[in-house]
Amino acid sequence: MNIETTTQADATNAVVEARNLDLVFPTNDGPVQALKDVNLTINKGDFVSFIGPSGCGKTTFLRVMAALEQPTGGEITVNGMTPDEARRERAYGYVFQASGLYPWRNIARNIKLPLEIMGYSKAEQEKRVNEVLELVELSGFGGKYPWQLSGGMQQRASIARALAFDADILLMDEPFGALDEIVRDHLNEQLLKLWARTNKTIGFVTHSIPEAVYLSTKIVVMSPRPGRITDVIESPLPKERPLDIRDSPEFIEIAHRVREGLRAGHSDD
Amino acid sequence: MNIETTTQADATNAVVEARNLDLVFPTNDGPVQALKDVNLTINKGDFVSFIGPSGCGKTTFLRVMAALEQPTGGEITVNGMTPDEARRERAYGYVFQASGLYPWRNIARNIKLPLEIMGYSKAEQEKRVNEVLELVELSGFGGKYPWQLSGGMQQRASIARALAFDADILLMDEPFGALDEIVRDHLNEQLLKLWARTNKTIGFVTHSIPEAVYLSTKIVVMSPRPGRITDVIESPLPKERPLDIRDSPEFIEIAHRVREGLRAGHSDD
Amino acid sequence: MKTLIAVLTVLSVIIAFWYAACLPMNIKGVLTEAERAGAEVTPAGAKERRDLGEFGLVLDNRFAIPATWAQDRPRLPAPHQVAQELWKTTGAMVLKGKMMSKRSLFYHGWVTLSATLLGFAIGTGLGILLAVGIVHSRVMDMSVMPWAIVSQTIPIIALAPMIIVVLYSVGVQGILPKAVISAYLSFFPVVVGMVKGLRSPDGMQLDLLRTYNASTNQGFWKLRLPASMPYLFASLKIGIAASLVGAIVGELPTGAVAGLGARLLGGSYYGQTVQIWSALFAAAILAACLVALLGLIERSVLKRMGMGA
Amino acid sequence: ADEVRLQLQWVTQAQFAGYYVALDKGFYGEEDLDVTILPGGPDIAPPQVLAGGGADVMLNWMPSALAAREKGLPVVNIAQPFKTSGLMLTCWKDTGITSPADFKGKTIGVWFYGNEYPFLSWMSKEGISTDGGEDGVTVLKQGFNVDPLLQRQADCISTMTYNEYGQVLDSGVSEDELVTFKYEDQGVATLEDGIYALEANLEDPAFQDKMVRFVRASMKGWKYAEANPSEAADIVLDNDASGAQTEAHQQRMMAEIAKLTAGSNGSLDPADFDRTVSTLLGGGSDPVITKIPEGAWTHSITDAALN
Amino acid sequence: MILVILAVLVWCGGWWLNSRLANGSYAATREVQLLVPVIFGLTLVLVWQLLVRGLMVPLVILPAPTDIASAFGANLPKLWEDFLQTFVKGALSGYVIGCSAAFLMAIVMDRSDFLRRGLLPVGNFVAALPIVGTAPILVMWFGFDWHSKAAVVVVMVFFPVLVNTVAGLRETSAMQRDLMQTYAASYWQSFFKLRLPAALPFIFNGLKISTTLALVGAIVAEFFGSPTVGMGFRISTSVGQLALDMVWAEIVVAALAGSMFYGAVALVEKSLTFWHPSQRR
Ligand SMILES: Nc1ncnc2c1ncn2[C@@H]1O[C@H](COP(=O)(O)OP(=O)(O)OP(=O)(O)O)[C@@H](O)[C@H]1O
Ligand SMILES: Nc1ncnc2c1ncn2[C@@H]1O[C@H](COP(=O)(O)OP(=O)(O)OP(=O)(O)O)[C@@H](O)[C@H]1O
Ligand SMILES: Cc1ncc(C[n+]2csc(CCO)c2C)c(N)n1
Ligand SMILES: [Mg+2]
Ligand SMILES: [Mg+2]
Repeated sequence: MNIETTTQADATNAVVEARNLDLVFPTNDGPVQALKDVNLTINKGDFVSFIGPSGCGKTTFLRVMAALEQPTGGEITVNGMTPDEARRERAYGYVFQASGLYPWRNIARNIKLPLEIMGYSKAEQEKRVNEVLELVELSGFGGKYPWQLSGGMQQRASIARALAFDADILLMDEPFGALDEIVRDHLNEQLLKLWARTNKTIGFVTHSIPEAVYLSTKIVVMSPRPGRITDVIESPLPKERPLDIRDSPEFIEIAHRVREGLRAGHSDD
Repeated sequence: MNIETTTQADATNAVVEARNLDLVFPTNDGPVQALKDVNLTINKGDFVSFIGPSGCGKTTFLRVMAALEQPTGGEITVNGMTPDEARRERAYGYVFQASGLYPWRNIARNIKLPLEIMGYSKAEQEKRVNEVLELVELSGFGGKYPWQLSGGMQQRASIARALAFDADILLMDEPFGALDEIVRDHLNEQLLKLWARTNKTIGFVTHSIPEAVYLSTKIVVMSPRPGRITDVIESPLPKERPLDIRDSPEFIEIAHRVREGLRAGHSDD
Repeated sequence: MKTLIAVLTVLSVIIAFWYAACLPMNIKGVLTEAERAGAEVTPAGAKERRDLGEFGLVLDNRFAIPATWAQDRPRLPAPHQVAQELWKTTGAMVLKGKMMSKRSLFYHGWVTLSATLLGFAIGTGLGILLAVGIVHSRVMDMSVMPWAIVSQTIPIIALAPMIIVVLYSVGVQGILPKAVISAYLSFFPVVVGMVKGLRSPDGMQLDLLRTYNASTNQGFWKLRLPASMPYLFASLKIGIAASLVGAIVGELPTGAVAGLGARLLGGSYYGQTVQIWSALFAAAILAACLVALLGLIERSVLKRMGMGA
Repeated sequence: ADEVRLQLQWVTQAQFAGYYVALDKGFYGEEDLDVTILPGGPDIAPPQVLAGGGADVMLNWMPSALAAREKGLPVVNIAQPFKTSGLMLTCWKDTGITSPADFKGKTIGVWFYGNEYPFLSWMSKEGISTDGGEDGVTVLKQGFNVDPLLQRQADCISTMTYNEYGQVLDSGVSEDELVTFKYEDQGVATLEDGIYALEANLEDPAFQDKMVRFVRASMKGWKYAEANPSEAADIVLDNDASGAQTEAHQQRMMAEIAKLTAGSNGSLDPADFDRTVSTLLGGGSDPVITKIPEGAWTHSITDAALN
Repeated sequence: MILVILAVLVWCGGWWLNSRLANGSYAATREVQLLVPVIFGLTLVLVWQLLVRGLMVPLVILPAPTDIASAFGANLPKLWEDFLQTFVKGALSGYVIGCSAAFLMAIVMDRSDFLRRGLLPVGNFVAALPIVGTAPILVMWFGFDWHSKAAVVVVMVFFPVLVNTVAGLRETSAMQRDLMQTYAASYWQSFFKLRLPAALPFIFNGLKISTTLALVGAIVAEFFGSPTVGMGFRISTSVGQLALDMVWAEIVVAALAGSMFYGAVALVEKSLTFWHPSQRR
């Protein structure tokens, strides 16, 4: 099945526009279709979550948006340009599935890395590093090296790194996977605040249904082999979201729909 | 604070008995106390979950049980022996936090690894591999190499590997971290069934409160630096647990208690 | 500490074995000498002994055992003979205030060392440049790498005289020809190690920079170079040992007037086995010192980079 | 002062005493020459150095020089301070060898680098094959020391009267344990240690003049060395940068060298040249030179120098 | 002069062609992967030829490729004999003995931490002994025939293989080892199922380095005494006769043999360590 998803939106506002996107990896035991006929529009200021079984192509789609992977079919524009042009304009902040900190730089200098590359002044660099370290609750750890931190702390550092510069589009690949629920809740709140304050557009991969529902304005449910979009759910929740919104009926309603979508994808196998 | 936890149980039935366990890692910037004064009894057939913030010593405690780490103080017995003797008797199935598959073996041969070592017959090996591949929904992937699978599939393969042989004690370190909720639910159910059928004793590390509550007969809440047990919650839930038990008041009650315990640990920092 | 004990144990076993090996190795020579000096030897006559087993000879002529450790021109000099020669040509020279005399190994060691260091610098520089080229240019990678391997299958000792003559003919003399040969031997390990190192960043680390739209230059200085440091040092250690060998080889076709190579060759012409062995050991000690020095530099560099785990 | 670079064909030793004496005693200076002596070794082919412009003159054995000529490097003998050959085979007496006919079935160490041709020529004269077996000799490429004999890996080895033979004796062997065959006595001697320059350079009168002065001073050095062997040996020793030479050995070498230079005033005897050529042409299947060389020597330098 | 200019042109042309090929759409095919280095080599040879002729370099300094080729063609039987003596008898036998000995030694060192600590520094020290010094000694000990050449090769290849194997056998991750612990696997089980496969990439590193060392070692050893056959023998005697075309013909044989040897080991490596990231691409 290949449902036509609801992606009609005011085109002027569209940040990402994917039309009939296909991506096939050639591997030595035959081609792997990672994305098939993907259509999606992301508007400015959207918080889009991608959810779906492992191997369904979430990471791949994020990578296509960031011009890290070339689609083999279809079209995609970012801010009206090709993803690669957008990349050149430094439109992206990307948080990878694993932390990917450079072991020879301490945490502060890891966070400075994009700032150095983009030519921020020394003073500005210092200021921003302190700000984002505060944000992810790692103040005081700037001088430590990655291997001196636990896995969860490393992941937070890599989030800080992506937040340090002013990218319009923030792409996050399971950023909170390795964190416990308490820290996760806290970071979810912080992320929402940041989003509200800066009006960034965010693409967010997660395996957690509550997390997806809590954070998103739009939830994209995907199904595997080949990776397709099975459902796109626009969230009616208000922008202001206290943690206990998770007990509201609307929330439970949406979560239910997401779960059903996921289940449908699974039964495809 | 160092609360004396409720670990009195009929000693005859005890599989794991830890008394005043201490573990200090000597590192070059000073010793790190990973476990401090840990007391815990695990009885035969228990399903014990460990939950706590990252870096609190969950992995370390599992490793001590499996004789992969030597405590620096206190005592621990497994089946009345030292952990090392128990290891020699092949009492453990261990699922590591990362999948740890051997890249030079395909999935089926990775699963065969413990069977080869323990001297199962070829026919038996084949049979068991097929069984467990089925169990984790990887039938048909036996011939693939680890790097050809997504992270979640690798994790499932490593679970299959630990289930393939008949270990009395199954120790699982965040086995479902990289999986989506549906698969996770499915595997949770399967794990419960397996546990009920085989009467294995299971030690299980997770960051998910619902998962811990859903699976366990006993939930151990830990707090960090130094790693201590702050609470041990015996679950009143019946052994037979349909998925929707998660909406029952008892369930929510226990989940609440766990969350409080976790929060208390965090405020310690 | 544990290492020290282990090394000492191994060393003492080796030395004991070495002394034992002197018996069969030197017995024939010793017996011939003894016979000339009028001693009673079984069986008599060097020709008769020629095809006999050495162990049998040792057993039949036990009186000759001490002499196997004290020959003038032994087939295998005993450890103390080598040590004495080393002392005579190093420490004793210093005590006599003739540290830089022609009979001092410090003098010869310095001659070799200077060519080694120059060659190492050239070879390392070249190797790093090549590696950078190979990593950044597909053409270089595909065309140069196989030929770099081929270049190492050419016996340097055959090329060395020609390299020297060719350099002579374009007016390059002195220390440089030796350094060129030493560079020829040291560039390869550096290229291989450095290419590996510069390619060691994984896909994610590279992708990260792509999302920042970092330039190739920034990618090199901020990611590839730091990531390659451990590999670089590993290959530098191999490279400096190769440099030393190169400098020694290079000394032979330049008239072997001075340097450890000259000592080796001189010892070889005149059958001075003790001199050969002491020059050999001097070379190995020098190499060990150089490698240890690099190890120290590595430790401090990596530590400063935060990788000194 | 005019610069002259002399390429020796071996490491610094009394074999080259004349040149070191001339340098040390200022004979070169008197001729207004600034001479640099470049020591050689087994890895140095002096003709190659000459061809590469690394030296102006070289010392060489004639077989090697003539081979270079045939390979297209026109070197010319301008003086011949060595009259007689010092090359010989040294054998263990207890192998039963008394004459060249007894070589059959024996193992013999030979120097190559062009030095093998007199040997091959000799063997073909004796009718002995050189590819091993019962009726032939097994040839080894000998390194430049006497170990193969002392270790009895070879029954005979090549030695120079002035050097390797002395080393054999130095290692404690007495002369009556050995049998020697001098190439000179076998009629297969070739000319050793001649002074050679490039033909093209010799066309330049200035170079010629320089060579005349060089040869004159060198011969003066040789004659001084012959007359004062002990002082000459000391001079050589002072010039040895490798520190490997010993006093006693150089003294004896100088004494032996004096015997070889004794008959020469520096000028090449054409008869010796012809004998060398015929020896080389008789070298069996794969000779080092294939035809009689033309213009391989000149008397013009010595004639001018010795008048 | 014209030839020199031509040489520059040929160089630029070859480079341009290779750039087109390497950056073209067929760059990943086997043919192009082979073609590019071949074109590079041919360009080098052509430039060499033109320069030698253009600058009129004498034969006794550097022969032109055509001279070398004709010497090669004219001396095939001799070259073949030399190849058998030096490569097959000397290098190959030494390589096999040296690598096996190193491998066994590495296992012993892997089993005993004490021996590893003690032997590695000593081994590194011995490995630093320059071959030009050890070769005469080994020729003195083992005679003039190929046995001494094999001995030199053994000494040369032993330590690279040893060091790499020892490093490789320790290369397993803590988790991989812990897994074996939980199975209570015996030493040999964990050796064959974990350490050995994990060590293969390292072992092959050592084996590959050793291929070039083996050939060079065998040739160099012949400089210090040999029978009247062998690549090193031929090179050293031909230098004496200024037959540089022959010298280079032997060098070509050495390069061919060495590269093929290296290539063969690399192929085996590829088939055994297909799983390693460096082989996956
Ligand atoms: N470089 C690659 N080469 C070949 N196949 C690939 C590659 N990258 C991904 N794939 C395949 O493409 C599919 C989609 O992979 P992707 O990483 O996008 O999944 P995902 O949804 O991010 O999964 P997970 O939740 O496990 O991270 C998978 O089947 C995977 O095996
Ligand atoms: N080998 C080691 N050397 C030094 N310190 C260690 C070592 N292993 C663990 N630690 C430290 O011990 C503490 C407990 O670590 P452990 O891995 O048990 O945490 P955890 O509870 O499993 O965390 P997570 O949820 O992130 O996996 C941490 O502070 C960690 O930094
Ligand atoms: C490259 C080369 N090596 C050695 C000799 C022959 N030779 C000349 S002097 C000497 C030493 C005598 O003690 C020897 C062996 C040569 N002609 N060319
Ligand atoms: Mg993913
Ligand atoms: Mg853990």
